[in-house]
Amino acid sequence: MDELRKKATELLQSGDVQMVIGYEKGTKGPRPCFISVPEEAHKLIFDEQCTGNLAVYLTHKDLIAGQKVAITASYFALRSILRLFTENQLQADRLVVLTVSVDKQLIVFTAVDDIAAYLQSAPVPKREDDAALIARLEAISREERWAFWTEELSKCFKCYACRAACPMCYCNKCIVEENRPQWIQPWASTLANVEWHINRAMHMTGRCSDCGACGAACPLGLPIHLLTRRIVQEVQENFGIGANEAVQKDNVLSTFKPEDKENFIR
Amino acid sequence: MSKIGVFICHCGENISATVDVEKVAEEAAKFDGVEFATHYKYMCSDPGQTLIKNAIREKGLTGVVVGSCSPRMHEPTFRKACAEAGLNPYMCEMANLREHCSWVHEKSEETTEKAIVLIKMLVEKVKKNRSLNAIKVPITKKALVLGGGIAGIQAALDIANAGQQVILVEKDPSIGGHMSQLSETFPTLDCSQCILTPRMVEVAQHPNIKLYNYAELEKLEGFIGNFKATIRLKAKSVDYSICTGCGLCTTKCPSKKIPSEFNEGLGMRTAIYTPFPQAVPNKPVIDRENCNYYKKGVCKICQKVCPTGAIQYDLPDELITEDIGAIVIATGFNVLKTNFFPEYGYGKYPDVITGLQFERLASASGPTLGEIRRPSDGKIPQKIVFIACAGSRDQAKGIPYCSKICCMYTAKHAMLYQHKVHGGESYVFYMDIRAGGKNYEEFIRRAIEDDGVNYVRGRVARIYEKDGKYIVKGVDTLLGSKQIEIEADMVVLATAGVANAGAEELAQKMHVSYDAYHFFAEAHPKLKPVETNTAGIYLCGACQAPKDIPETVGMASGAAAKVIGLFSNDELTREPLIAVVNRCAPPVFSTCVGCFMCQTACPYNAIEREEIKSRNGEVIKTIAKVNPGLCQGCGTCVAFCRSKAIDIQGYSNEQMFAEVMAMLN
Amino acid sequence: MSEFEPKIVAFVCNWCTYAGADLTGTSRMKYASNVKIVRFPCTGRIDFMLLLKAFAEGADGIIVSGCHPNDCHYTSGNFHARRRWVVFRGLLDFMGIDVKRIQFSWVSAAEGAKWAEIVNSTVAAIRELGPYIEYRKAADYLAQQEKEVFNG
Amino acid sequence: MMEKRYISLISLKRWLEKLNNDGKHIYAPVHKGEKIDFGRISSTDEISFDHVQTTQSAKSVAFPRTEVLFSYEKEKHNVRLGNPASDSIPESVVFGLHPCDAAGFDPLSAIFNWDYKDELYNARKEHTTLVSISCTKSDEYCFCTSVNGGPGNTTGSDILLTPVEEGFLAEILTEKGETLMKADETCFEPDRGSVKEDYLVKLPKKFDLKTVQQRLNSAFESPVWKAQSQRCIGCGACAFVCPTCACFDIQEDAHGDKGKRLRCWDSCGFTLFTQHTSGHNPRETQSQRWRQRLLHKFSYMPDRLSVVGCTGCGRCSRACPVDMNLLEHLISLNN
Repeated sequence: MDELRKKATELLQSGDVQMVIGYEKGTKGPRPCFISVPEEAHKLIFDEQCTGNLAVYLTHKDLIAGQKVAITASYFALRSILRLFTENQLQADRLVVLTVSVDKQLIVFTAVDDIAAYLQSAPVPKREDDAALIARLEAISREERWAFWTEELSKCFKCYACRAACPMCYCNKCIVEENRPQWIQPWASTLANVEWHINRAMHMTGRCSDCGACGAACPLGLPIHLLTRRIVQEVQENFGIGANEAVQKDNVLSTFKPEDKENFIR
Repeated sequence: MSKIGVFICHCGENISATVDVEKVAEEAAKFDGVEFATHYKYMCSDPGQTLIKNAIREKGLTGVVVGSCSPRMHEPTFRKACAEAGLNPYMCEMANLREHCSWVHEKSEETTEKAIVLIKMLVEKVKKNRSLNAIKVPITKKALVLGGGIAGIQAALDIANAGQQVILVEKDPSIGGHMSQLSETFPTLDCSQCILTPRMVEVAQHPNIKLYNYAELEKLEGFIGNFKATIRLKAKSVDYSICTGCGLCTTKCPSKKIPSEFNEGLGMRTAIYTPFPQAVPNKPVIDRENCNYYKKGVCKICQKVCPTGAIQYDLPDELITEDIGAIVIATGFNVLKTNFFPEYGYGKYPDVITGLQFERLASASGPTLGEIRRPSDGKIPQKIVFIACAGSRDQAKGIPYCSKICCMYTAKHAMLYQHKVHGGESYVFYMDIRAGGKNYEEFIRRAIEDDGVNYVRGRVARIYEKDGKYIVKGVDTLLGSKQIEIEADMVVLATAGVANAGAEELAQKMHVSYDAYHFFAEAHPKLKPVETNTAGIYLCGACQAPKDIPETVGMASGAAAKVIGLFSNDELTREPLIAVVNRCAPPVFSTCVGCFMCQTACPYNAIEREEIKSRNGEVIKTIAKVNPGLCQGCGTCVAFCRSKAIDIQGYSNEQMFAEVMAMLN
Repeated sequence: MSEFEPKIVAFVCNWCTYAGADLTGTSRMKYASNVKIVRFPCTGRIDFMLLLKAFAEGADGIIVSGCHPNDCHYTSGNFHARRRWVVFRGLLDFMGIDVKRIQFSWVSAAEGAKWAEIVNSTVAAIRELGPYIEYRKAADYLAQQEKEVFNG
Repeated sequence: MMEKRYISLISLKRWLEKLNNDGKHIYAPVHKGEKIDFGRISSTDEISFDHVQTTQSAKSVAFPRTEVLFSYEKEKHNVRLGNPASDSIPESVVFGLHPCDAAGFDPLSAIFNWDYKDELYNARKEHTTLVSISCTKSDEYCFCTSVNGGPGNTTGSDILLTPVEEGFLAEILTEKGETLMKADETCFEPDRGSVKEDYLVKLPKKFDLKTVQQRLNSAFESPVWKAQSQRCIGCGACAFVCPTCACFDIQEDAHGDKGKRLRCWDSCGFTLFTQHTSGHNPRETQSQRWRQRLLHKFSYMPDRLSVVGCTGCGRCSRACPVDMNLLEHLISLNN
């Protein structure tokens, strides 16, 4: 951590960057912070608890305001950053990406390709609980799954914390706000919520970092990140494209193979 | 407020026999926004169309729904009728009451009910229709032909003879391509150069053709009718405006040991050279990699001997740009080299050669002046083996396809050998003989029956050297897989035809698709064989797949016809059923966020980047923009766009949504 | 009680399946009138939301049909669509939405008989499954308001 | 009016069951996964007494997240309107809400009545009785004592129960409360004289409301908003869990010729909340929206409606995905 603070101080002092996006100690756990002066770099922390996906801030135009910034990125945030590059939302010369490896080494990425290489070599953080819940849902009948999801999603009140917390949800007009035609009923009620979450998940195809920020952000604790998780699995299982690869691909859904699965098509 | 007119056609009795057309019209009249609804015996007839036109004028209709046959049949008819009455033609929609209703269901209330719903769907759709205007794209009437082989020559001549300007770009010092290397051509055995050289000269002299030899496409921008091509003219070190092509330099050049590309390495050339005597243009270039002056800084003999002072060592590469309306790709193919075959000695046996090398040996202008002699010692081979499908149809070599020309030229080679080496023995190992084509099968029979070529059906497992002979081990599958061994003096491999090195790069440069083998991909395997997916770029010859000369020439004329057709108008007129990216007032400008995932989904490279700039030129936002010249209106981008920033005219989100809502409510 | 008549929406491409269905008509082959066709330029154009909308608005079954692989009028729209449906089906199934109610098919312009067969077999299959009330029930927020006042 | 009684836990449950049997809809804190939130109960065993705070406030009993204002049906040129039957609103009891939630109905009622008297809100509120429970616990997010409230504050409640040994001190505060008690008065015993304050959690004041309000009066252009809002990701979680947030959007649920006009929750934190059709957005940045949220609650509402728009329940801070801690920000404004 000292190394991280030192690096942040150095970057700010030298004027290499004007802001460091990182984590600080919050009310109960770590929270995002934005350091603009070297004197405040001591606030920075980075440990296993720092799981929030800070990449979400990179597309906040008011916040970035044309500045060159540095970001301390978790494993999943690195994936999101790669994806944001793929989608033309970031400029390599305006961003310094830092991370701390499992063995506590500070890593400063100098090229986008290095991030990809790091992701390939570093262990993927595990989320056992989610895997167990997905397995449980797969084991029950379709009707029971529908009951589970309608029960859970009926609670959703559409605060859109899931959307706001997601680095990939940077559209300036979300599909749910589109009303000509009104694809998704924008109010909160069971089916309207189901429609919203299906859209959210579908729109993540090949883009999702699988960070789980959407689920973590939900004030009602709904397991909505399982939906995007499922999408990641579908892409892996059906197209053989893992999340690390998918985020670098232009578009998983348009890079077809003639031999793609079609056993469901008559 | 919509004022929709609904016109139900009886189609004689085709519709009215099973659908209660009166009731459909009656119900349609009740729909919100429907101003007028009626039915008539034949809506597509003159009186029928007049009925529609009068209603448009008298009732001031804002939209028309015709309930009749399939829109694939009469959509143009009714749209035209609407236009004649002053209604925008794209404000007319058709409900398919015949093919999708009356003809496929029995007479019943349900059938009439379905017809009513079909009408309702289209009424709701047409309410969301917008007036559209045909898209006009201006056309620069100048074609770029890439590649000066027989394909490019034919295409260039056809276009030029139709009175249009052509720029022909050839990467080598001379045009002519592979055809100029061939000895005789099947199935007539006429001399290749004899039929080709006049064409080459015609190209050089044609007032409508500008030839750039020793040049390559550097960059391509723009779209159909409006391309901008940047061409790299490689430094020739010879000022062509002064050079008379006397050839003195090439005779005096001291570097004489450079393997000649034209002779497939079987002969030598100098560092300043013209590839072959009939080259067009018949002026030399200096091969800088092999020239003493460029290598060591001394020599300059050519400069000293040149009577006109045309040699200029410091001429650089030159980049020129040309405005182009259409492009024909005719970059040809190549053949696998012998070192691709471990089982045949990895290219280390000098007398195991490719078919193309054999062409040079058999050619009167070749290194042996047309005598079949072994490259190693110049002896005449008494026993020769030809191996067909060397690489082709071989999954293990990654070339599952048939190279198509090898059966024919192998037969030709064996035949030429028999003609030239009296008493010689020739063997052809083959998998199948594919001789589809006019007089082709007869040609094969002649080789076997008249010239006594021994055809062995089977594959060659191995070739090895023993006592100055090549032992060719194979099986004859027609004789119960009998092992056979031939002690050959020479072996000719009919190596697979493959895409040119750099084809992939060129395809990417031009944004055209290519297949798994790096051959350029046609737009449709049956119906658009000379088009590419990029409008305005056409294909011909072996760059699309291996093919023989007549087929190449036919395809080249086909591509030329497409170009001439395109150039026959000053503007390209296209249906406006294309995608558009929304634009809105500042500060938002567009709901497009510029992720460009649509770009990867577009099969036509129709999606471009547009920079929205502030007054002082600062880029505020980069968004997608659909090029109306390229978009074909498939709508794949629309379904991909997360924020719904792209929509497609004629099948818009609102239109499709309205149809579904109307059907179910 | 009369037999349940399913409402089925067919989303088809203009160049293959729509033309195929035209051929069914010109060949005068009969099929069930439960299916109504919405014409798209290409299967690549079909937005997955339209399928969900159809269910929400009362469809009991859906047919999505286009050109066979390699036959797409636009070269690759159907390949894109196929990938989309793979992921979409997977997600729907995971959420307990009845993917048996969505029939995907390739019907070429020459396959008039196949279109009739697809329609009839889909109608029969949906008739077997019954009306898709389960899904529509979730749409009725008035019926659920009690439950939803405090959000479940 | 104010009457003190005692009720044992067993009697309390019996009383609630009686109310339930009478057909009243009873909403109470129940376990929902790992969270505690309000839900309609069918058995008193479901009720949680043990939590600091429910995820959501009780406001949706009177201001549901999605509400039909009217329905319509088009017939060619005519439109038929249908009004929601306000007489079908059920008699409801919210049980077990904390004083900060009960107090939240004051600002909410003020908003829904300051010019137009909102029929639906008032009807729902009228049909609802609030039976609150004083707080014996708090956490780091609670600050009711700093915004005129307290763990045993009676504002807004019809009955306030304070846990005392084995049972509850019941303060019957309104006629509605009394009527409810009388559904089975046998459950209520005479007051045992417990001193309420002894049982309440001690929650010291964290800031001075007057000082904060004064500071805010001159803070419109302050750089503090930008600094505080950097972290904010612009979701609506804080607004949706807030007992006093009342912003709503009007939506149309159209199906062909039929449809309904709906009122749904909205949040001033959303970018689109103030965006005009022209593209212009008067509150363009998150800092402007954050300023609006604070000023609205702590300056505009006190000024115009004479009620503070915050009850110190701390839900917004608990719900925030990025730890925008309101208390922390108010303290910093105070200093």
